Amino acid sequence: MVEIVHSAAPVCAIGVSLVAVILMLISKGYPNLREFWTIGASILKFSIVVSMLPTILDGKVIEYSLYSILPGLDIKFRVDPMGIFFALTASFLWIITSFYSIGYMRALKEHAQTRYFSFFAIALSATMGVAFSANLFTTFLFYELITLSTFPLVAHTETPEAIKSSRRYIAYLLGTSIAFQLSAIFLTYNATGTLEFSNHGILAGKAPDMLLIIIFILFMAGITKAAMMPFHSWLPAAMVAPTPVSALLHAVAVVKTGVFVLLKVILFVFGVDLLSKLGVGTALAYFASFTIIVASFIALRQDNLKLRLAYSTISQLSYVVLAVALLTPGGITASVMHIIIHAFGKITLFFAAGAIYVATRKTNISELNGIGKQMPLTMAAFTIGVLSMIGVPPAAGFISKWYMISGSIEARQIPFIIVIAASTILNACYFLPIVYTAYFKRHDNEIYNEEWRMLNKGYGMINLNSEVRIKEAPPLMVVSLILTAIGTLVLFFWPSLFLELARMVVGGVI
Amino acid sequence: MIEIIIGKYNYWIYITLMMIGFYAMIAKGNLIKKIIGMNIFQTAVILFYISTGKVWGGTAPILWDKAVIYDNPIPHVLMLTAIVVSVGTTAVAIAIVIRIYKEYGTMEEDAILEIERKQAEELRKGNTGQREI
Amino acid sequence: MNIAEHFPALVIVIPLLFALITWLAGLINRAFCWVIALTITFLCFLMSFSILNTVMHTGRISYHMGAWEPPWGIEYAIDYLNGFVLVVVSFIAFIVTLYSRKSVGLEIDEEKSPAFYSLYMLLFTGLMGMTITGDIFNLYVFIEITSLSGYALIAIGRRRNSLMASFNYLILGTIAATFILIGIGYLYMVTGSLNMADLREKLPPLYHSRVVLTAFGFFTVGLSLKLALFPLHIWLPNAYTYAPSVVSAIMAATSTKVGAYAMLRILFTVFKVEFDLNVVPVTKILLVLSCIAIIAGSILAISQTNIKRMLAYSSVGQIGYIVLGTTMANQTAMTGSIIHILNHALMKGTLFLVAGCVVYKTGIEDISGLKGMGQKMPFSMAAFTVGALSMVGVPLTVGFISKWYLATGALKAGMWFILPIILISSLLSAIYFWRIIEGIYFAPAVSSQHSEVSTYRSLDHHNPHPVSRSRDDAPPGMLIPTLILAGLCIFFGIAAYIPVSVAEKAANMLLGGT
Amino acid sequence: MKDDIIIRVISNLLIPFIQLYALYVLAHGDLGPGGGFQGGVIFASSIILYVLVYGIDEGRKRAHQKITDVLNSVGVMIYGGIGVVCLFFGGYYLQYGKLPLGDLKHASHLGIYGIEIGVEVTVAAVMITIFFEMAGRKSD
Amino acid sequence: MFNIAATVIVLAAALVIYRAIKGPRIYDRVLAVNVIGTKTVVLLALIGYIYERPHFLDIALVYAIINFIATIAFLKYRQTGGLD
Amino acid sequence: MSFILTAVIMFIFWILLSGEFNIVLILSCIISSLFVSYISHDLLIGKTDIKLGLIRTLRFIKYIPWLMWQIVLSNIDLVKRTLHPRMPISPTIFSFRNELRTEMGMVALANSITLTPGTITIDVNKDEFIIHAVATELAEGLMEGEMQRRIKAIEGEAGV
Amino acid sequence: MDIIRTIISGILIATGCFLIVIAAIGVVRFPDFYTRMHPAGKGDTLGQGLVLTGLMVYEGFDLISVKLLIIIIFIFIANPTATHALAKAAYVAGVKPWVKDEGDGK
Amino acid sequence: MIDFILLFFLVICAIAAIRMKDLLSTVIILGAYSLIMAVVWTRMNAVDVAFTEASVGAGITTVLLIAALSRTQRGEENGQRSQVRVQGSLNAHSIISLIVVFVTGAVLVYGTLDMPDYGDPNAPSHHHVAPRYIKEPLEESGVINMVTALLANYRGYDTLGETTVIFTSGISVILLLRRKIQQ
Repeated sequence: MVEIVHSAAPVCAIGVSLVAVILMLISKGYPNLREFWTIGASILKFSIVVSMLPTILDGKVIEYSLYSILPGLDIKFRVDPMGIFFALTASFLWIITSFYSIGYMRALKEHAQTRYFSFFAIALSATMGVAFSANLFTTFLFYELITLSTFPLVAHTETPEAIKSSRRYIAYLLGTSIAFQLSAIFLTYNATGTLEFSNHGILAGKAPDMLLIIIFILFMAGITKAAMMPFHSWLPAAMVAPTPVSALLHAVAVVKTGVFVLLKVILFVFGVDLLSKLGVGTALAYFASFTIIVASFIALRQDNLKLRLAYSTISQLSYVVLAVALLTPGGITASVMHIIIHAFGKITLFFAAGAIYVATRKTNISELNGIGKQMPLTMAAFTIGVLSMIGVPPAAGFISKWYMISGSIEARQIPFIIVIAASTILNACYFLPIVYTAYFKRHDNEIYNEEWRMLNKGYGMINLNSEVRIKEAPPLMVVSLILTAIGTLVLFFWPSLFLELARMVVGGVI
Repeated sequence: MIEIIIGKYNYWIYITLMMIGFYAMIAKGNLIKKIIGMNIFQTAVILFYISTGKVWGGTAPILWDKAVIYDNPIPHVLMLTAIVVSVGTTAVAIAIVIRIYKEYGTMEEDAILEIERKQAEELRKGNTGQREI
Repeated sequence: MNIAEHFPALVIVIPLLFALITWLAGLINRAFCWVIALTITFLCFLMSFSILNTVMHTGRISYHMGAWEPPWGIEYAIDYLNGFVLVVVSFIAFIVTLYSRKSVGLEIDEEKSPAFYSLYMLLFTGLMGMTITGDIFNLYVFIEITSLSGYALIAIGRRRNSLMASFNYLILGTIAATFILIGIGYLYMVTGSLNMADLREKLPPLYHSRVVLTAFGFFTVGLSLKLALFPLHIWLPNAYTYAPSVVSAIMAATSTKVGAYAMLRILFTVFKVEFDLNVVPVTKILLVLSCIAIIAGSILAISQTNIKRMLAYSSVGQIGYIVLGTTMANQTAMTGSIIHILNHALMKGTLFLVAGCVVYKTGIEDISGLKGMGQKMPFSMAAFTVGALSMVGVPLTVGFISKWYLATGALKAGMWFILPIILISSLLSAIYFWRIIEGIYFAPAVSSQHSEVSTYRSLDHHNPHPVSRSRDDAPPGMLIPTLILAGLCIFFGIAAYIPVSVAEKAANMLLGGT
Repeated sequence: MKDDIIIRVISNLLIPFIQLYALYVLAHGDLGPGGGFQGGVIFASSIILYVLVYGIDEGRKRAHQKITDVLNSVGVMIYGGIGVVCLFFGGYYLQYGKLPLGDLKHASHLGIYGIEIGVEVTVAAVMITIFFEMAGRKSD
Repeated sequence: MFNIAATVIVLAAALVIYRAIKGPRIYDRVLAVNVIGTKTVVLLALIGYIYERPHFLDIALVYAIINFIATIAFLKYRQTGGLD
Repeated sequence: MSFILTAVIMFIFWILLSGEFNIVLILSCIISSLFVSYISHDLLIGKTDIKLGLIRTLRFIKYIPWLMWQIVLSNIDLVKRTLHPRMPISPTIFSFRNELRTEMGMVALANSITLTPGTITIDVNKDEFIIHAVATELAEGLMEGEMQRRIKAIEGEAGV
Repeated sequence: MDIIRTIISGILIATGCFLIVIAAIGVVRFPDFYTRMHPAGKGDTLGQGLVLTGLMVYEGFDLISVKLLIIIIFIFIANPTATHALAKAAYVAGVKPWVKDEGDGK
Repeated sequence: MIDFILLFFLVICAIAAIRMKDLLSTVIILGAYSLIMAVVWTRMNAVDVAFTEASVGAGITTVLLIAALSRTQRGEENGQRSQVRVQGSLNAHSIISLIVVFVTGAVLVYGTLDMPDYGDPNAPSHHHVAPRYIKEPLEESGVINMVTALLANYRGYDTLGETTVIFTSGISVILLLRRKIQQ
């Protein structure tokens, strides 16, 4: 039995950004102070998370029971390897995203920035909550909180299109989680009498197989944040959000929470043994494969950069699901690793997309001719991200692909190797053209100038005579995207910390 | 069978009365008619109650030297209350009807519903019209 | 005399007497009315709290009116269930009274305010009386007091539609009350008793008597009419829509709840659980009806354009929840049902109070008119959001607690199909509330699009200008009660053990436990 | 209607008797049929008769709106008040036996009499009020 | 004796009810109801004697005193169109 | 004066109705009588001279037997007409001059007319009586005016 | 003595009942509203009077018969008044009396 | 015999009352209904109830209804125009109502089958609490009218409620109809 340490640190980690929200609201009129709180909170949070790391690495688990609403409905936190893994990723990326956001928001002079940063902070808090949750109820609670707090972010621009998309966003996320996830939770509670996560699952032997399968399906359908195929369409729709939000949604908070919860359900509610006995793991894996391939094909057809990234995300998330569905040590390692690796890679890509937008107001790939020369740093980072996505060394993506393949072999499931291979090729097909366009195509200056003028009319920056030079985006943005790109590389060369954590996860559940 | 009829026929008459009133309450379009139906309905129920208090050979429940059997006084008491309630309800109903007549100029449910429907339609038109502007 | 011993009587008599005094005081100075109403509702809240406290310590209280022991005289029997409902009713009434001053000042002619407050107090008295009494005929009397005052209060809505709404309510309410009266008569005929506890003892041998069955049927139909269970809900939407805001709020929050309480009383105190389960399939019928009510209420709510009407239809659905919990006859679901009495009172109270605030400030009643209101009335709209989330059943709000109990109760009873129904209705309520919330926060204010007809005609002078986005929230007198209720929506969603501890005992008692 | 001599004279003649009969019914509620409610209604009918004959304005002079308004609630207050008084004397609510009016029998009797008065006052006042409000002019 | 008398009166009332329902004018109806009212007074007195309980006379007295109010109200309504 | 008289009449009326005597009832009786005469003493007695009123009442009592006899006659007449297969009626409306001076007298006459053979008072005003008679000959009988004479006699010479 | 009283009261009640029945027949049989008022106004009043007098005789002299007397008096006062009220209502409303031939109704 | 005829009258009057087009006639017939009802109650020895019905029926209800008519309109609208237009829906409505009414009536009749017969002295209702009310009113309440004793003493609280109902209706009417409080 693992040693349990009681500490309020997880609550602090969650609470710190909530406190920050209050401070932000108070200092509404002072943007600098407000952003100081944002940054401060994110750094503080990260340091709290890091402070917990040694304990976890010692093989201990931190637990904290915050409050019990009713018997069975506890708000309880537990920091285990997987949780700290996710928390580390999220809190680290929050720091960077905060910097990036500040740059982005200021550059575009967006409205309602206080609201933006507040909900941003709440969303992060909720993500931490999910990461540290010790039972299904706490998970569900924070899961809903993420949904609700990201809604204002998605609808941020308040244009009709944004409203429409955010409506779809909320409908999918809230709807499925109420309809399916909640009912799965009810059924689980009814079958087991508890909602606590346990390393070997809580459902084993508690209910007839048929019911278990139903519960499993309900969970899978309920956790739509993982953007599995029939419930994926909220994700492209949510692309109307400002780019930092997209980054947050796609790389960190929302979708990762989705797959994270999925992992937790698979590993800690059902347990590896039960799932392999039921045989639903393979079914899920096939399902994920389907999503991977189809989403990749759709991504191929997108011209809008963010949309292409979005479909790529759908496909990449399914890697995580596929990997864990193999139910082998390699697969689980791969899926855990892929969470962080994809996070870094995808956030780099989104940051780059945002930087391009801020600098040029362009959103379509076909317009990016020759941008690599004007924005060298951005595009360099972008390329690193792309490599990671495809799985080419020295980018981190390679590691997860490696483990995935080894997991498939362990499970003796050759079809999935083919799927991974095929998808790698597809990845390459839809990402490399962007890089190619950026570096090797010349852009048409006249058209470009014309557009530039029109685009800037509203901003009072009309400069007809001089040739408009495209500069890099504001330094805050560039710095952050470079940081994440470097992170991707670092992960490839020094992945030991995370591999250690992943191994602990595997050791716990198998 | 015969005993049943002899023993219960008066209950059935009360029920008939109740149902006449009930019918008037739900089927008649005229509001005053509804009120009258309500009165009939309530009185019939009261009648039913009173009859449950009857005892063969009993006399009115007021102490009397010559009496041995009295009727059961409880239903009487309950029904005094019920009558009072019925009067109160009737009064309020009439007051509402008077107001309705003042506002709508009619007491026919159909006509009132028609007016309300038209009003709602105008409202909708007005709303959409303004929204287009 | 030990005053606390007489609280059960005083908790009814004091509001009753002060309803009269309100009227008299109103003849002298109209400002007294509100003060009296406020003081008395608060006093009643304290008293009912003390009663509940006593019940929790000593068990069932039985107060004998006129010192006549139960089967002979009228008994006030307070156990966990009605102690709980008493507190709920008196608290909501207190909050609504606190709120009422401004709102009534706007919506009711000033010279009518004494009569209004007097009737309001009588409504309150009636509700408390219905809750506290242990005598089945006394229940009827209080039902009538409640109904009569309710009819008049609804009828004085500003729009003339309120009159017809009130008249329909009167007709259906009278049918309901008369049905209940018939039920009482049938039961009395074969038992000779009017006391609920006594009836409970005397009825079991007669469970298969056709008289008892008929009586039971009439009780069920009558009470269903009163509490607006689905096919019999037709009076409710109009009544709540056109009544003055304060009246909508108090009636939506308490009146149907007390109806539901009366239903529980009849189903589980006068009759025993065995009767409901084995003798007549009433639980099954109610189960089906409440399921339909939950779904239909939500669907109908979606198609509404008037805020209050939407809330009213949503009430129809929520009443379905309360009834649903009772029909499964297990403790968890019953707890859910009882706790939902409180929870729905809080949520609906909040929502109706916000609707009142909006009417007060802008005269808007249309949902589309709420656009951009988040800027203008941030606090009211925050309360609305809390209420709405609670209705949807988001965790940490009271709505979730009810759903949790109902759903787990349903699963315990092996009724799987309840689960989708609960969740679908949550989804539907998410749809109709989200529509509004989105409009409130993420849509630009629509400039004065509400036509004259859609607002209170006489309010036009009040705010003829387009809705501006500058902050202009309801006055504190209205805002504070609204926020209190909204806060409680969250508080009891977190500190759920407080009401649940009572509700569980009550449920246990209803199901025949000790 | 004032110009109809027969009805006016006969009504003048009957009204006092009706009123007295109303009070008689009240007082004899314990001995025979009748009581506060019936008495109240009969009393109200006398005023109604008066209004029918002399018109509503004359009627108001005899039954001032202020007075009926006050009496509306005074009656119930007498009733409820007696109950409260019972509390003060250590009894339960409406336990007349505890009133300091002699032995149980007399105390109860007087208590009952008291509440009947309350009922009569309210009923009479309310019925008169209702009639006045309803018989008001059409043009109002 | 009283029983027979009461039955006879009730049968007489049947005739009057015929008139009350048949009409043809509203006046006929009022007249008929008035007649029924006076018959009721007698009937109540007789029932009192059938049951040997003279208390019933009080009810008869009520009718005797106030039964004509409705008629006067009717007259007033027909004459002035209102009751004020 | 009228107050006391009304109270006394009321007192008597109560005693006649009640027939029960105990402290509570007597007290109620007195209070009720006073109350009734307080609120409506002007209705019953009005401003008439009490002494004259008393005399008239006595005279009226003397008049009653005659009236009774007339009523009986009228009923016999009525029975005849009702049961006669051909219904020998010839309704008519007519009026005659009002020679009475007191309202009380007019009312007495009007009601007497209503109760006596075949005639019904439709309306009375200061000038005339409007009468409906079931048969013309009855109308003529009434026109002879015996009844009015008798009522006039009750009113007395000094009628106000 | 009692027997005589009973017989007298029996006769009175029988006569009264007879008159009441006649009145009822009259109400049904007479051709128009005004004529119908005659049986209603007279036959009924006297019929009632007789029945109640019969009861008085049966009762003997005590307070109850005083009450009966009071009832009789009230009936004799109220009934013609009601009849008059009704007649007037009809007259004011312009109800035409039924006339046998082209009679001479004024 | 008398009872049966009287009940028969009641049914006839009730039907006539709701069948008549002329509202004033309806009101008048309702008066007759109330008169007969009072007699029926007297026959059932319910003196107090009959008394109440007598005073209410003769003194209040009819007058109030006439007042209502004087403030509104007298006839039930039966113009061909509206009749034709709503014919279809009206019929459907009445048929549904009839079904509801018949079902309700059938249930009630079903209930009566197990009831004690009319006037059965062995009916349970006469043996549970009633004997005390019959035996003790003089000792416990000092009155000889059991109904009054029960009304004002044993169930005095109901009567308080009843009076409150009256007060409520009074205030309601004031609230609804009073235009202006006279100074």
